[in-house]
Amino acid sequence: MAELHADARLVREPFTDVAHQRAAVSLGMWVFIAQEVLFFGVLFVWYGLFRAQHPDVVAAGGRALDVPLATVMTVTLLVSSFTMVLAVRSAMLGARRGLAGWLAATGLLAVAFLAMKAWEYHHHIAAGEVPVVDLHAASSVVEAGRAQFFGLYFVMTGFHALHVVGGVLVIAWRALAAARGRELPRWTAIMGLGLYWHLVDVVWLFVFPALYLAGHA
Amino acid sequence: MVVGLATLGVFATMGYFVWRYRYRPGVNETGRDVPGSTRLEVGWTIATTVVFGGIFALGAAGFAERQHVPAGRDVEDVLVVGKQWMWKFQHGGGRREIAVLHVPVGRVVRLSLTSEDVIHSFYVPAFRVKQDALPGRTTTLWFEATTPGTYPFACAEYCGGEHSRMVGQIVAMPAEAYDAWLEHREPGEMPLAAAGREVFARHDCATCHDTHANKPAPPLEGLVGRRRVFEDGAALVADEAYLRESVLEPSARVVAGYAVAGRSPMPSYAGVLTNEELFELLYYLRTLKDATGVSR
Amino acid sequence: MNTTARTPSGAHRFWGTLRAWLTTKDHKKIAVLYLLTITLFFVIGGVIATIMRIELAGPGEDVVSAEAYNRLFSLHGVIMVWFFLIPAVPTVLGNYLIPLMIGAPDLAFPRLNLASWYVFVAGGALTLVAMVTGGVDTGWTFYTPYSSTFSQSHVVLTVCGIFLAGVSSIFTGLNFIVTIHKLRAPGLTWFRLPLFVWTHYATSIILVLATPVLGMTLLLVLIEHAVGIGIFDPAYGGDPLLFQHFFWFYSHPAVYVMILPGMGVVSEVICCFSRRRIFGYRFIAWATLAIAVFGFLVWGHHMFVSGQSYLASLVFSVLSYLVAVPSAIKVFNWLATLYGGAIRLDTPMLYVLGFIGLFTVGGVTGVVLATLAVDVHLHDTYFVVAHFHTIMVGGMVMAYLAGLHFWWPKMTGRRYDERLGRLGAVLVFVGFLLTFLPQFILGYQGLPRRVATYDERFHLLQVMSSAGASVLALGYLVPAVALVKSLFGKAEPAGRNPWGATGLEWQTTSPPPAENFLAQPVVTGDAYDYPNAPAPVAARGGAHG
Amino acid sequence: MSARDERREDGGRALEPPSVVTSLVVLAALLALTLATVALAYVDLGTVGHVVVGLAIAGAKAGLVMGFFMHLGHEGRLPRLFAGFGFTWLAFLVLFVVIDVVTR
Repeated sequence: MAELHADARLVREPFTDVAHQRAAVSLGMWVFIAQEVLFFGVLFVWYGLFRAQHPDVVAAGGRALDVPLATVMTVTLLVSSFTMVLAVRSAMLGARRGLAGWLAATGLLAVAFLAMKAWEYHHHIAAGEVPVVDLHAASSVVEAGRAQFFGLYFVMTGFHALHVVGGVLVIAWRALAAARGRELPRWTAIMGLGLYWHLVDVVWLFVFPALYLAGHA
Repeated sequence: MVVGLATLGVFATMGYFVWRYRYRPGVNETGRDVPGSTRLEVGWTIATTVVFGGIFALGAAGFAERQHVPAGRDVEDVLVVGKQWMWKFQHGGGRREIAVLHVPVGRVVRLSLTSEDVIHSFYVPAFRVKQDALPGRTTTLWFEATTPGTYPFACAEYCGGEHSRMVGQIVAMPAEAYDAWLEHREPGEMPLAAAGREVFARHDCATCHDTHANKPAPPLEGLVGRRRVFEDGAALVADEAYLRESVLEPSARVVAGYAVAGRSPMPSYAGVLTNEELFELLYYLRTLKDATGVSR
Repeated sequence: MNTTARTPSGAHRFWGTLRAWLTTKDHKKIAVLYLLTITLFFVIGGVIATIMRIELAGPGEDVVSAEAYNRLFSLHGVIMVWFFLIPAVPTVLGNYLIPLMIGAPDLAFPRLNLASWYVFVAGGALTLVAMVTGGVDTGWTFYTPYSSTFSQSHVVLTVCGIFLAGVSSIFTGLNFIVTIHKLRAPGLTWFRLPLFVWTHYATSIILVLATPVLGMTLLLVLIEHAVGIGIFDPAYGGDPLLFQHFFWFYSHPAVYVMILPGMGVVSEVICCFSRRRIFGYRFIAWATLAIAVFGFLVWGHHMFVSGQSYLASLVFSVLSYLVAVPSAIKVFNWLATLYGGAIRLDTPMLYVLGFIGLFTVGGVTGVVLATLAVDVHLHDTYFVVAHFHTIMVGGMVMAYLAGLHFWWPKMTGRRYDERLGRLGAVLVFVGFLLTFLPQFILGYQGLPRRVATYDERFHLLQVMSSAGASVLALGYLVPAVALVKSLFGKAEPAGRNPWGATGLEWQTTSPPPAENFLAQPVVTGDAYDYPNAPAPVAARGGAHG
Repeated sequence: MSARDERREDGGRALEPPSVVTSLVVLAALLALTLATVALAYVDLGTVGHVVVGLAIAGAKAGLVMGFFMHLGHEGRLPRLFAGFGFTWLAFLVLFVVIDVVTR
């Protein structure tokens, strides 16, 4: 087993040693994650009520979404979570170049996810699949329902995508810092970033079946 | 009242302790060392819970009474529509009014409340009743005036600019006088059942809902109060809420034998009927209770 | 406090000092930054309240139009709730005292602490911009569809401001939770903690678990306002009651965010000035957690007449009584703490006695409102206004002032004029009663809240309430004068422990050094060991008795 | 429950760098579950069946990510407690909203 990087310079006030700092950062991140669960939870409550009341609308909406593309997006995020684990591992072992490399890989996968998302948005907007501003202008109940479904779709995937964007920015910043390499980043911070990134993954794991897989069979 | 006594009790105890155990140099310089008493804690926890439980029961009983119109009473139905910033009323007998609501003394008045825009709340302090009027939904409220007179009402849910002027008066009058008042209809005011029948005719409902031929929809005579069995085996006794759902969301519950490909063949009338039309239609359907063959 | 230099070469030093303050990671300085910010918002909210009370002294649109009045009460609510009541005790007193009380050099994440202040200021600035450019007229509750579709005012800007204030709250709560778990001094077990720390722990849990729901809900209102997505407005196929569920899932627990830290202050002060251990320490600690948890399960009691289902109303009503039980337990324990004490009526103690009295009034009127049949009549009337002002102003603000006076010597190293302090406490209490007792009666008589104009029959009581409000406003000026005056001239030095209090914060110097303690303190005994505490040092100008 | 313990408390293995082999196995499991959930979406299970299956598989995947990638399995009691709080409080929200909507 390789040695844990436990240099005293990694420890920041007011902590006493690396284990202490790690435990605090981990707890802090999990408190943050609990908070995010409720933040996204609101959207899933909305989704659940909407689907319970209008199962047909959700099914029809789900059929308008691109399942193969979304499957690729899911795989992309899962693999990026794996590369993030390796980035955290490199940081814990004090392997600076490994850290920079795996962070870069994670960031690129995230950008690929965002590119697919952008393509998907573009496609739906071009097809007129947008939340309609005025329902009374909708010519039929079906059209009105579809507008509502796409309201749900854009809001749920949009808030997720915003979280991805935030993650990409921090990952890029950390990757650059590691590549320049004047000072090794604190691995407790990389661990925190990793927790955040996996959380973004977890949210998508629920968004994916909720929206994309609702319309088939 | 219990709560008033509780407040006085706390104030008195606090005042007494503060005076009795005030700091007096040479007499009372440090506090007694009493860390606590589990028996006391458990005691006052149970006592508080019991008292609160009693208050809850009283409140819930009073609330339950307001949920349903007492059985066997004559009911005057009134549709109440809130809009920024006025209250509009439509009586079962057809008369319409704004900002003033005439009601008979000694009869139960049931209000069906809805809103054209934002949430309002119909509040009559003298009758101790209040109910929000929501857009896109109908809520109900009943009261009974026992003494003739005028009683102010107001909007209790903040609804924008002129919210504070969204007020008016209930005029409670003897039942005979009310009946006479109800007969003075303006041109264009029509009893609700008749108005509802017009809605029924205008949307060609009878094309499908017909008693005599083998039509694709269940007949409507005597529907209210009758047990309905649905495609999925569930059943309920048809009431106003069920009628409303059937008009707005026909596929939500389809009566056994009438489904086509698992859905109702009837289109949804949500967004097609206005709130008033829906109220009139449902009022009319309720009058079909004992009728036969009227829906043609 | 702030050492603003005035010497000729001082311009340079002034900017240096300012920069040091604005980049500080010291929790004590951040607490002072919060104190200044929050005081500013309290003054703004207070001025708005004053204009409202002047308008309400007459039944018509006498001073301002109905439109303007709607904006005034909305801004009063928004500013007071999110920029004063919720942050005040945690971010000022909690920020300053929690590390001191647990024997830590700082909070767990000092940078996050500073960031939370900046986010708070940004949120406040957005809200003030919204206010200056025309305000918002939705009420602080933002009920849909009025807020999401109909209101023409600055909903978007205000919502963004509140969202940022929420982010700041979450940062603070997270920081407190990790700090209390991870940075307690050796020997400081959970049941040796001062109750002030317990209440802040419970508060932080609420902040972290409730605020994200508000954040997302307000963002959804914003999105619906912008494009109409059909979540809350029935015209777009949404459900306005869903908004109310989400909103009160946050906003009811938020009430406990306001009051729990105040209860922490009360527990500290009442022991110190009774010279006694707290009565039933563990029961108060568990009651604190019980309030925090049950507080999440009662939100629907704001919706008894909203069209919520009958069953839901029954369930929420039952649970509302359950949350009232631990609150009652706390009051009983405080009273029992007075029993057998040696009670000194210094300024903090006067505020605390006022708190207990008014909290009781607020609590029992809350029980009245939780009673289903009665709430139907009283809901959305002045009775509700008076009820929550009794909890918020009579409770939380009194506790905040008690805490500020109690720890002022610690924070500044100076003592304030005791006579002025006591005068302030009495004026605030009397002014409060004069303002809000008439409002209870108004509500019972059926006056709805949020009305710019009202029927002539309510006139007399409204005038009485406005008159009381002027006493209350005067009352707030007195402690401000007393505290600010102590900073200038030859105020009496406080010494380490002027009140003869227990607790780690009193063992270090006043004000404490940057690292709080020169040596890591070790705790060996329970909190509130007043039988063995040093004697209080009497201030000049105020004899005990 | 002394203060000393709680400062550094973890499950004992939290200071070990994550294992590459374990992580690869977890990734493989996640990808397999992804394919399974997509495939099952095209099998007729009825709406309720789809919701149950979709939720169960998503929950299993989330469990894998949290347990291994987010090393919740290696943590002490506190991070688990707070992870639990998030979901429990969400359940409170769902429960009471459903009570209202279903019986309205």
